[in-house]
Amino acid sequence: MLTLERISRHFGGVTALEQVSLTVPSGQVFGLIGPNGAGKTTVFNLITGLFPPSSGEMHFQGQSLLGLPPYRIATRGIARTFQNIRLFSEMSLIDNVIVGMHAHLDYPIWDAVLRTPRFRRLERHARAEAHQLLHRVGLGDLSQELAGNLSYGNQRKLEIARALATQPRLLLLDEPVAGMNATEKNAVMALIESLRQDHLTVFMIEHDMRFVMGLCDTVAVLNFGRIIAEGPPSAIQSNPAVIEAYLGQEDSAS
Amino acid sequence: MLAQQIVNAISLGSVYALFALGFTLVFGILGVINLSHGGIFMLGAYAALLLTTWFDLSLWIALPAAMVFSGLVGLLIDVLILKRLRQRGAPHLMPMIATIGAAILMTSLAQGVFGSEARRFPLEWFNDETLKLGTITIPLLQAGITTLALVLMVLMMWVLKRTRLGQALRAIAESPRSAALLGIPVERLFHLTSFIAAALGGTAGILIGLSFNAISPFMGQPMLHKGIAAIILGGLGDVRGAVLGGLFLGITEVFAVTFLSSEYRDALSFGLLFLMLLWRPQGLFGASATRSA
Amino acid sequence: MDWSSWWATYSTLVLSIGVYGLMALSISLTLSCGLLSLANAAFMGIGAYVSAVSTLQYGLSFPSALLLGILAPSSVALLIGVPVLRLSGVYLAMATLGFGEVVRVVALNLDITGGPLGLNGIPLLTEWWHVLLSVVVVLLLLQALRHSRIGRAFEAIREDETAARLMGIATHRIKLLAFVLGAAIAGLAGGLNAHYTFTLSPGNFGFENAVDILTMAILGGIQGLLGPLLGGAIITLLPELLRGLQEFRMAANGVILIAVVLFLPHGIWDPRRLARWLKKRSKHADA
Amino acid sequence: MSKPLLQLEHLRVSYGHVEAVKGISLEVHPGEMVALVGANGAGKSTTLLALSGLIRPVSGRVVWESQDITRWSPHQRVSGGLVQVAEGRAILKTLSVRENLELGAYTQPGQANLKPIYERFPILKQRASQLAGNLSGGEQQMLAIGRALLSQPRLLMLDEPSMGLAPLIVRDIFAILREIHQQGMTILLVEQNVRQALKLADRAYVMETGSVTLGGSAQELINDPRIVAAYLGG
Amino acid sequence: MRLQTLSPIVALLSALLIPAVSHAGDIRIGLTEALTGPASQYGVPIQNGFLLAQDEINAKGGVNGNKIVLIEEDERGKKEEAINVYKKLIFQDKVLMIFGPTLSNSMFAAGPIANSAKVVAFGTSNTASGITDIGPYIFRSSPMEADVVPVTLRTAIKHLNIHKVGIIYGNDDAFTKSGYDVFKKSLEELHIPVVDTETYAKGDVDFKAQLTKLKAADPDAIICPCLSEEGSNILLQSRALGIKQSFIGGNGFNSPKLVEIAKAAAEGTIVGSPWFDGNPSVQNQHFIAAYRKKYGTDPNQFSAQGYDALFIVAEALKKIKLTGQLEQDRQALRDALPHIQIDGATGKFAFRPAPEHAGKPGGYDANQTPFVYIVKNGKFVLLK
Repeated sequence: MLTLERISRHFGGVTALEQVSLTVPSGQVFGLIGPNGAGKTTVFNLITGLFPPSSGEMHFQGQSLLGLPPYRIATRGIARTFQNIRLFSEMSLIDNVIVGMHAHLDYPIWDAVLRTPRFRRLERHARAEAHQLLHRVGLGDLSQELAGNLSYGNQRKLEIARALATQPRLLLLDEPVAGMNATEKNAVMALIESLRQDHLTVFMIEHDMRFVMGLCDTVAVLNFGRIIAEGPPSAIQSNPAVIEAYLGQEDSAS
Repeated sequence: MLAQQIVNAISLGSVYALFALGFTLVFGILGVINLSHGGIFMLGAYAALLLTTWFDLSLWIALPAAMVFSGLVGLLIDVLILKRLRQRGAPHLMPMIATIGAAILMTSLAQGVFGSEARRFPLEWFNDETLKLGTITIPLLQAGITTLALVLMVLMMWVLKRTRLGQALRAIAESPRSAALLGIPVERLFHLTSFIAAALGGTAGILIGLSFNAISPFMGQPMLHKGIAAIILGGLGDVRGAVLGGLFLGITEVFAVTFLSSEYRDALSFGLLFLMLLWRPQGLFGASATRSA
Repeated sequence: MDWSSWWATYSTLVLSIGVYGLMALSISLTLSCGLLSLANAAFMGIGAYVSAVSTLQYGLSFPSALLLGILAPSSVALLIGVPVLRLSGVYLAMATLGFGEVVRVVALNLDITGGPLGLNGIPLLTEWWHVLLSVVVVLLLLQALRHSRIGRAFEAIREDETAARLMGIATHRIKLLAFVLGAAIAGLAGGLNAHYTFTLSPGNFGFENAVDILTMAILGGIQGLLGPLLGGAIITLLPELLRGLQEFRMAANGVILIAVVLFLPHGIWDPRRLARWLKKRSKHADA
Repeated sequence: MSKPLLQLEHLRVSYGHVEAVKGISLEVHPGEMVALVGANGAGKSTTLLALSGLIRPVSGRVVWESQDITRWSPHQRVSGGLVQVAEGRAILKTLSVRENLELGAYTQPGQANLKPIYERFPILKQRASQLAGNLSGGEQQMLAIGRALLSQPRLLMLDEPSMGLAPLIVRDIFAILREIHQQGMTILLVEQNVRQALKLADRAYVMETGSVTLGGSAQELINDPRIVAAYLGG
Repeated sequence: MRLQTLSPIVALLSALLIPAVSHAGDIRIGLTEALTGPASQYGVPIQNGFLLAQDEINAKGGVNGNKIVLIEEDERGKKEEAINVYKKLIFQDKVLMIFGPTLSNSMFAAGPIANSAKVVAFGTSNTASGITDIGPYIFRSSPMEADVVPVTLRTAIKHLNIHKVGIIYGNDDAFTKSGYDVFKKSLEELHIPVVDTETYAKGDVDFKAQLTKLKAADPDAIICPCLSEEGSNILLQSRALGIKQSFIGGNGFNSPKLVEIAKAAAEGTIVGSPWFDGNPSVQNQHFIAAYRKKYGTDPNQFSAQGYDALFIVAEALKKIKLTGQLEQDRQALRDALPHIQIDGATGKFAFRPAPEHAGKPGGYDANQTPFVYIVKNGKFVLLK
């Protein structure tokens, strides 16, 4: 579904990514792990068009993503959440979700001005759908609350709901359970599992190994801007290069 | 005539540069477009006028006193307004809007107290002698302003480049947070910057008051517009850019008068500002914005 | 005092409240996208001049003059909006300030605008119901937009432009829409203003007015549509109410601006604070 | 047992409505190296920022040498010897390497003596007049540590010094930290590279969603199965 | 509780709505000038002139035993405020007539209000052409530049042997721009070529670029329809640049301030005006002395015109009998005014009907003989 071919990205003199090639197969939950600062979020920023790669190719469903502005990439069916949550904190939960539907809620401006039946129908529909999404992530009771008033865990859930509202075919999740407690983590895990049932492709960055191992079909490991391993979770877990990258190398002295 | 016009351009430009110096400093260090800088410029001129004509102080005491006074006005604005906004983490346009309020307040108070008539220092206090170089004439006072602008610029650049204080200020300009982690008293230096910038603005006002019959409550507004043009041409927040931008603006204006027509002078300089922002928002001389505005 | 003499005395003030309410709405439109544009006074000027020239020199009917007064500044906004809206924050504010100055200088040097003498003897065509209708129509329009995908996009852009782009919002188009629509409303306000003040001159639309308009929006608050109207009314009435302060009365505007920024960052009309306050009160009442 | 150099008592920190640190307590004794480990989002960096005075806690106390410094400004704390190498290194990219170092000594009277730092990090001497933004990641980390040392710290706090660095360089950095520690420096280390951190440290605290969930000697923790579980799953 | 917090607003609103109390028999006249804002540098001296005249008239028992009460309002030099203030004075304060506003642009805005309400609007500082086209209730005591300039120019040419001139003026101000227009037209009629025209903007202080260009064009004299504020800077900078030529000024140049500030640089400057401080007439010397005594500064032409204007109206009031019927009295004043002649601080004064404009009757312009003055030894003296 999504392929990256030899993607590199430099910031000034610093190389953030070097020759990264990845393939995210359709329908899978694909995990990207690696220590802090390895360049994982940079991968997401490149895919969503926030800045261009220095070199390399990216394809989504066979079409190149290079040169497309972020909103076009979003309308092609790629949605994401953010490591450092970026909600519209002064807006209500339901409005946050409906903003996600912007591209699909496609009535012309005069429909809105004249409040045509079509406008009403589409808005009503959007609202109902947004409620459903909120229920799905477990925030159904809070729809009129301001996003900024939510707890950390609930903000992450809302971000997922908002991303789902764009009707993505590929969902990029950047550390979806960071800062959550065990109960919340389980809820998100169940949610992602249900998304997989709906044939949505998920590409996530996560540190929580239990979470990654429990969900992902394939895991790739990024360290220092390079992919150092890729494979099923069980193989990754016992890969010495991964353990070294994560827990620090077994010192030769010990 | 051309030689004389070049002299005119430099002398006009150095007035702009002197004004822009403090203006750009505040933006560079505090990240605030301080639209009350024109008001401070005006109050500085009035302070000097008041001290000399009402309190009969000698010019050599009154001028430094007026500079300190303008600095204090700037400090007051920082402590009463900008500091609160910083602490609240207000969106960056808020301080700018608040300084508009401060400017209105200053103009109104000055008008209420001093009336709206333009004044100047008594002419006999300084000779209106001119230097003559062939066909070129340079009024001495103007030459003094130009020299002072350049000296202050070099001084500011030296302070910023070579001193411990300057290093600390540049550190704050790049990242107040990193600077604080190094033990730099960021708040105190914000205050100091506001003081210095306002003292520079006041100095510009005093010098304008010395050279022209122009001390009025409204003298700040046109100068503010020129100052904005100068620092945008030179690159926002850049000390060298402010001076070069000021000179560049002076040259543009004088050459617009010389080779085009004086009617188009202002359209040209503001059009230039407009185009410059579209083409190179970092200005002619600025490398790139260090802290995003 | 009876109604007719009250109206004779204060009709212009009332019309001004409406017109400056429109101006405050116009600037709040771009502010609601997180953009500080100081070009709205200039757009008002363009609208005023175009419509006044239409009636005064070409004898056009008032509605068609107003229409031209709306179209002209919106076309200009469309033209400059594409490059200018790439800028943000203070850079945008400065660029639009520069644009406003260029418009003023051009008006000073053209023949058709009458230069610094301006246009005089503009027919008195604006009736109270023109202004009322305009305010109502603009309010309905903006209200409709607020509760549509467009309005939500405005708000999303103001809060986090990057996130908005990643939600599939073509942010540059939405910002351009706000800018152009703001210019159209300003043009309408300009056209109405020209036809009840008999005269226009370039000084009417300079930096000072840009600041006044901004003050109205910030004072009133841009969280709801009533805020700008309220701010417009207060700033328009203030010089009348503060006549007693004489030469210091403009100081009040300065103090208000500072106080609002410091103590009421959302302006006077802040529906959320109001809601919180009401909630608190009802809780008290329950207890 | 010696009197603690630094004590955190029931510290709470919120960002808006979100509580990032939920009343944690910990202490660091003179000469110790204490590691603070935990997953992303656990609140480690927030804790350090509160210790440096860049974030005001909602409640709780910071006690430094038996003195309550909760309301001290950041620069007072640096002057007092509480120095942090922040996450992402906080290098001043537009200043030269030498200027960065000189600013490290900002709170110290007199001319900064850069010589010992140059001896410890010869690469910094070579690059002294270059802009710090042009250094590689590892060099920037050395600069950040060297700069912090010039502040004459009595407690050096480091936030993820290994972040984004190649394994070889991480090893160098940790070797330097060990050396500094062995020379008597008290260190509070926030690290994601758990095994390395625990190997280096005397004691450690584990943070999870804003609270300290485990604490004890590094020796015990390193063999604690719960640590492995938290990082690589069961 | 809540009422109390509202009470200042209530007080303000009632102050706005309830007309000021006055004694029966007072003659209430509106005075609208720009008292704040940049235009106040003209508005304040004008108001001073009026208040001085009010004192003098009332000290002598007023007009036919009735005191003149000037109701002062600030119009800030803004068109909307000028209109608001006019309406307030006409419909709420029910004044007999209104003086002001300060700027021509404001008169263009407010004048039509008075004209359609059949109330006299009397400008003392509006020199722009077209002001009296507004209608038959519009009067002004400021002589139009069109009356003054040709006389000034002819006299100057005779004395200075002028064959070509240069011009510098402020092109963003209605006052200086109309002055320029008239100079330009007169120069064309006199067949004097203009070798260079330069402009500046309000707030400029440095004119050297324009002056250098003017110097290079080498005119025989430089025409400067400027206000004294910029004018004195222009004179000083010209001399510094070595420009020796005489300056010929318009209305705005006619201020003692010019000489006071520019000193020697003002020597040889020529202005035309019905008023100058050196005019030895009794009325003028009395006015100057009284003004100095009351305000501690020198008057200028604007103050003199304001001062005279109230005497003109007082003279008209003497000729009519006030009935207390407002509309009737307003009309009576309007009908009496055109025939008034006085000999005031600005010399002999009379009105002259403005020509019909597009078939509509106009108002009344000042009909005064301008004199031409030259600065000699730091003083304005009559140029014979």
